[in-house]
Amino acid sequence: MKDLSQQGTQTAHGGPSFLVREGEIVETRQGGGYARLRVVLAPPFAAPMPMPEPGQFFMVRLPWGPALPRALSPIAAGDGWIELFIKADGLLRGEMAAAPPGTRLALRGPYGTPFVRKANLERRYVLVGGGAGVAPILHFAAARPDLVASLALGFRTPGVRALLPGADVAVEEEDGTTAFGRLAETWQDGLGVIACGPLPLLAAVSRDARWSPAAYVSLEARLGCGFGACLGCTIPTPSGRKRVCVDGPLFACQEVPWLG
Amino acid sequence: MKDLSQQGTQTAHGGPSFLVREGEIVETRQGGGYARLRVVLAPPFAAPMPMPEPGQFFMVRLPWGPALPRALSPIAAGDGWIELFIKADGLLRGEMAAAPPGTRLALRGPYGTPFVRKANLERRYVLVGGGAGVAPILHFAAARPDLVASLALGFRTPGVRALLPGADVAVEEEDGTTAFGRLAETWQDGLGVIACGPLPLLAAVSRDARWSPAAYVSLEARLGCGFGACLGCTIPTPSGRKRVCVDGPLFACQEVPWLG
Amino acid sequence: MARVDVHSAKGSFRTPIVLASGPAGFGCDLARALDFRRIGALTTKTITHEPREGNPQPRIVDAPCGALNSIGLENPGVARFRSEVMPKIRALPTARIVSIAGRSADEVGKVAGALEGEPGVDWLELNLSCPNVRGETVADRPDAVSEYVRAVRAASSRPLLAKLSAGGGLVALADAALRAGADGLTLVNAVRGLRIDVETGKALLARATGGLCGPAILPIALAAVYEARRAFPEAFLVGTGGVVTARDAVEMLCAGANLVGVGFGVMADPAAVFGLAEGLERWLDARGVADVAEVVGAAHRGGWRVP
Amino acid sequence: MARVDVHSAKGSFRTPIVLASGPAGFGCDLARALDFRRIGALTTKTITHEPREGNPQPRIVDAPCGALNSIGLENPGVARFRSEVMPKIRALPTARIVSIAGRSADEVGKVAGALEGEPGVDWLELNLSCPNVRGETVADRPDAVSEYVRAVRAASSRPLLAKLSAGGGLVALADAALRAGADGLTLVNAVRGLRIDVETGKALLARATGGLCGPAILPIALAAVYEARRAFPEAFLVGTGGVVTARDAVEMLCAGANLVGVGFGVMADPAAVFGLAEGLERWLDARGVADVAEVVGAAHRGGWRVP
Ligand SMILES: Cc1cc2nc3c(=O)[nH]c(=O)nc-3n(C[C@H](O)[C@H](O)[C@H](O)COP(=O)(O)OP(=O)(O)OC[C@H]3O[C@@H](n4cnc5c(N)ncnc54)[C@H](O)[C@@H]3O)c2cc1C
Ligand SMILES: Cc1cc2nc3c(=O)[nH]c(=O)nc-3n(C[C@H](O)[C@H](O)[C@H](O)COP(=O)(O)OP(=O)(O)OC[C@H]3O[C@@H](n4cnc5c(N)ncnc54)[C@H](O)[C@@H]3O)c2cc1C
Ligand SMILES: Cc1cc2nc3c(=O)[nH]c(=O)nc-3n(C[C@H](O)[C@H](O)[C@H](O)COP(=O)(O)O)c2cc1C
Ligand SMILES: Cc1cc2nc3c(=O)[nH]c(=O)nc-3n(C[C@H](O)[C@H](O)[C@H](O)COP(=O)(O)O)c2cc1C
Ligand code: FES
Ligand code: FES
Repeated sequence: MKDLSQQGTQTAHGGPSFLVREGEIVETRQGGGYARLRVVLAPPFAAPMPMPEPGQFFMVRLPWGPALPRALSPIAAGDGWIELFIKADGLLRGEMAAAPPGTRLALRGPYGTPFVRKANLERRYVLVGGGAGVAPILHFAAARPDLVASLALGFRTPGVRALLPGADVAVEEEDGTTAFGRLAETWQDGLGVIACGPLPLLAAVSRDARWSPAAYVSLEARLGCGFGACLGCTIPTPSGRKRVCVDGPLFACQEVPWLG
Repeated sequence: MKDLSQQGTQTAHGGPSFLVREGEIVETRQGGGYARLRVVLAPPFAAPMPMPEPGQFFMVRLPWGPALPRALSPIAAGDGWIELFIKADGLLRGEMAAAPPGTRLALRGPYGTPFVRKANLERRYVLVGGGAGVAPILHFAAARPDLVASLALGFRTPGVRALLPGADVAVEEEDGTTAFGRLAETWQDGLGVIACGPLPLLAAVSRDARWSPAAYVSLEARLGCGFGACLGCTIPTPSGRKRVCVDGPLFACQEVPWLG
Repeated sequence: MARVDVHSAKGSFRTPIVLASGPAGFGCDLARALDFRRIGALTTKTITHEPREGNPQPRIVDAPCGALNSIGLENPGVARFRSEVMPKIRALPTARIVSIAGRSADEVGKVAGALEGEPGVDWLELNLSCPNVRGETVADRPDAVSEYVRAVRAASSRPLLAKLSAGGGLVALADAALRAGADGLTLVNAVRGLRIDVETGKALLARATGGLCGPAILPIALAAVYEARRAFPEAFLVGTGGVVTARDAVEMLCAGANLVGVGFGVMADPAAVFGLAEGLERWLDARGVADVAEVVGAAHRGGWRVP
Repeated sequence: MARVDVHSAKGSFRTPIVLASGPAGFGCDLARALDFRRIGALTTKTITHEPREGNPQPRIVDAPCGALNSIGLENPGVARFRSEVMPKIRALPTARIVSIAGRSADEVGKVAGALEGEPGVDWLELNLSCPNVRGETVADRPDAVSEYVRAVRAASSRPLLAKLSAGGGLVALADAALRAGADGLTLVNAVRGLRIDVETGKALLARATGGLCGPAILPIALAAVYEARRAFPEAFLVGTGGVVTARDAVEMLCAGANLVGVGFGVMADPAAVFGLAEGLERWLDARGVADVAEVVGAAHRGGWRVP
């Protein structure tokens, strides 16, 4: 393992790392069909993990979960730890949400282009997050307050609020308000949009000519490798096929005209 | 799960049970390449588990272990708990030996014909156990002291002694003594032999005309179902093919003439 | 409660869950504690004309998400099957599919003939695809499939399933079986596989290759059933391979199976297999599907749920 | 340290570990952080004459102990492969096996011809068995296999591997490929499989069926390599399918593979794949085996360890 670890960390400039590290779930909070997990990197791997930038993701596995790793974007990260925010549903996430503290995860990454390298940095943004899509949105908001005009976060049910202290969350079940509604309320000329969430939300964002010329969406795809090699995740764009895992996950709406 | 559990426990007379129960490893001790685990049955299944008789076994799985369950014979058992004694090696046992307390196992059983229903009860026995084979031997010795003349237990290395308090164990590495050597020393006319352990030990026992007419060996086979249906484990005997899982695991040496 | 009974021109089944040939033996051990009313049919271990001992030990070893077996058709022969086994299973509250095989068309005809007068033999399944015996894997030649099926057809009036392997040429073999008089197909048998004992370098199974079963082959079995259903929209299909959960069973039904066979699952967790029909009922109820027939073959008509 | 270099009449490899065609792409992403000296060869993603977009999303989904893919040969076409990809991979410290495919013998001949002058193309691998494109799975007819191999042979002087699927008829297809001039065989491609989205009843992959890869198919690939080695004692064989650990690799070598291909493993844990050669060295050292060649095909001669 020592030698592998050295191989895996010979990455230039904090680029993608191929080492599978072990992380331990130290705390799990549940609510409204979601879970928020605090994961600390287990030694001997605590030090060399490159810090994930907002929008980047890890490829995650559990020993008894699915064989293919899954992409998960931290909602927060620091030295030797990350927090994940997941839907408590699906082969991996269902097991993760139910796993007792002390459970070990296999993590590889971080991968993907950070939001700040795709978005125009001369603008401020309404950040739109729906469901598990709030994870990279809140990570971004905390890291780059200078780029944030407002937040538009939405969920179906209120149970999730306990997992997102301090966040102003629209809950459809309470009063019919949604992330998209909040966007429409708060958006103003000159602002851009960065959105992450379910496909119908992203489609609605990209369909709306008010902001779509300055809007970006973080796409989901079923990933294989996560680092650009397997072509499991490619999508058509006007400038050729792009890989969601390395060319994204964030794309300008103009790059994905088929979405709207 | 409730309905399944009722189905699984509609067994007449404590016969084989098909219900998969959950057991929690509450304590693990390691030594000399072996492990001794205390497993308590997790509710709601604590009550209906039929008590395993010496020589019987459970079919055991871990969520991340091999897909086929493995046969393990308790070394001791009581109301709602069993103790297992395993070689700390192999796909399942390696993982079990390393699993932290709190780990849950899936258990099905008990299966197999108890030793007392195969052995002639009018005789006393030298009980021979080699390696993990000491598990059913010590279970039997504790349950039926009236049938035991002496014990002949052997291991390669001394590290295992801490797991078998009170047992007099021959250690080949220390002074060249073996389970077979102890048998040869203590056997006397009129005594029978019951042996469990690696195949060469069983072959040596069954080859020796001094005791073989009154000797029994507990066989191993790669099991599929454990309850007599799949024919994964059948062996030839003079009276036709027999299934190790239900007709055994204990066989009179006369039944397995090919062994010696 | 959703309906889970299954009806074909040749017979009915209480539930779509069938015990596949082999792992359940003759069902006798299971019948002591489990309720066969929850099972649509018991398929017996394959019966040949003469008794067979099968292959030497070891004959079952591990595989990732499954197992490899080379039992090799150990069975008591058709005469003892009739005298010793049938009396025990005749009264089981489920349908009985008796699996048969042989080294020649003549032998399978004789076995089928010997069962003709036997009460309680509801269906026959002609095992054309056992990966574990020499000279009997006839299922890779359509002409041999025809010949065997015709021999059974001539000797027996029972509804007949032809059991085939996954792999290239499936449609041609299935076509041969159906034209020769089979009333349905069982897809698939275990898939040929091998494991090696790395410490010696020898094959783990005494007979080297064996048949891979269990969840590992679920996608392979689904593809075979899907392909057969597309080619034969009206055929009666038993989908077997890798099913262990109610969700797996739904996939098999959607791919086109009328009945779902379970082999490996019986070894891993027999009570769970007897709970599959109930799991299926609950699954259908939760989605407002009134009859399991609505999901059969759904993948060929754009899904069962029209959104 | 045990020797793990591999030598054939047509070329040498630093280690027996080969990146299989597909999951590693063109190796460029991996090369940024991993040491290609530990890899015997990089097999490129399959190249066709014209660029291809592949199949629609989703094109990779779960399977028990593996995954199902239907990428469908997305690639930039041979012209851009030469101008854009070859310059990047020419300097990698490993051998390059360029995988090619086409809709006709004519097309594969053209692709092979286009690569003839290209420095750094050490081997060709003719993909005769992609389960994910229509009309190109020629590998189930020996005459078509011959025709394709002959077309490549006529256009190219490079050593050539023919890549086949597992399943019935393997020996006849392999024989056709070797007689037509292939220098070796790659066994196996992904195995045809299907998964269904139970919530809708539709196939999960946009193209319905796909190719099953990963540990689930290890026993199937081992059986194919074993069968081919038995039939062709002298053939050069790349054993691919389900290998993720050094122990799996040993099994593949013992079954008869000269080189061991890894596909799924690159997606699951790429650093582990680059550690396989070292794992193999350690495994051999611990058992006093001086050269990996001693275990190749051991299962055909009573094992590598003569006790
Ligand atoms: C860059 C990126 C970042 C991401 N970050 C996050 C994040 O931070 N948090 C988060 O929660 N998600 C995130 N995702 C999404 C997540 O990776 C995927 O949803 C992934 O598939 C989850 O894996 P799983 O095993 O939990 O669910 P899966 O088992 O893959 O299931 C995904 C969905 O499909 C359904 N499904 C699966 N198989 C079947 C079947 N056979 N039939 C019917 N339905 C089926 C499940 O019920 C579930 O709703 C991200 C994705 C990307 C691409
Ligand atoms: C009735 C009965 C009762 C039993 N009771 C006990 C008990 O109480 N305690 C106990 O420890 N055992 C017991 N056993 C033995 C145990 O069930 C088997 O040894 C079982 O195979 C262990 O499973 P495993 O997954 O731990 O090891 P496995 O992975 O099955 O390995 C078993 C052995 O084979 C080797 N092996 C496995 N696969 C390969 C391969 N591909 N190449 C080379 N070698 C391989 C392993 O290294 C190991 O030494 C019992 C067996 C029976 C039949
Ligand atoms: C232990 C065992 C014995 C089997 N014996 C037979 C048999 O006698 N006849 C037969 O047609 N199939 C036999 N099979 C194959 C199964 O019926 C089934 O087709 C195959 O295992 C795939 O289904 P599964 O994955 O649910 O096990 C056997 C399978 C196993 C595991
Ligand atoms: C994502 C993916 C893409 C693949 N693309 C190709 C390909 O382009 N050409 C090819 O010959 N095989 C391709 N394969 C098949 C692999 O090379 C390999 O034969 C197969 O996956 C079995 O090996 P594995 O279990 O190690 O993955 C692909 C496999 C995967 C998983
Ligand atoms: S997931 Fe492999 S290329 Fe994107
Ligand atoms: S293990 Fe199935 S019959 Fe013995």
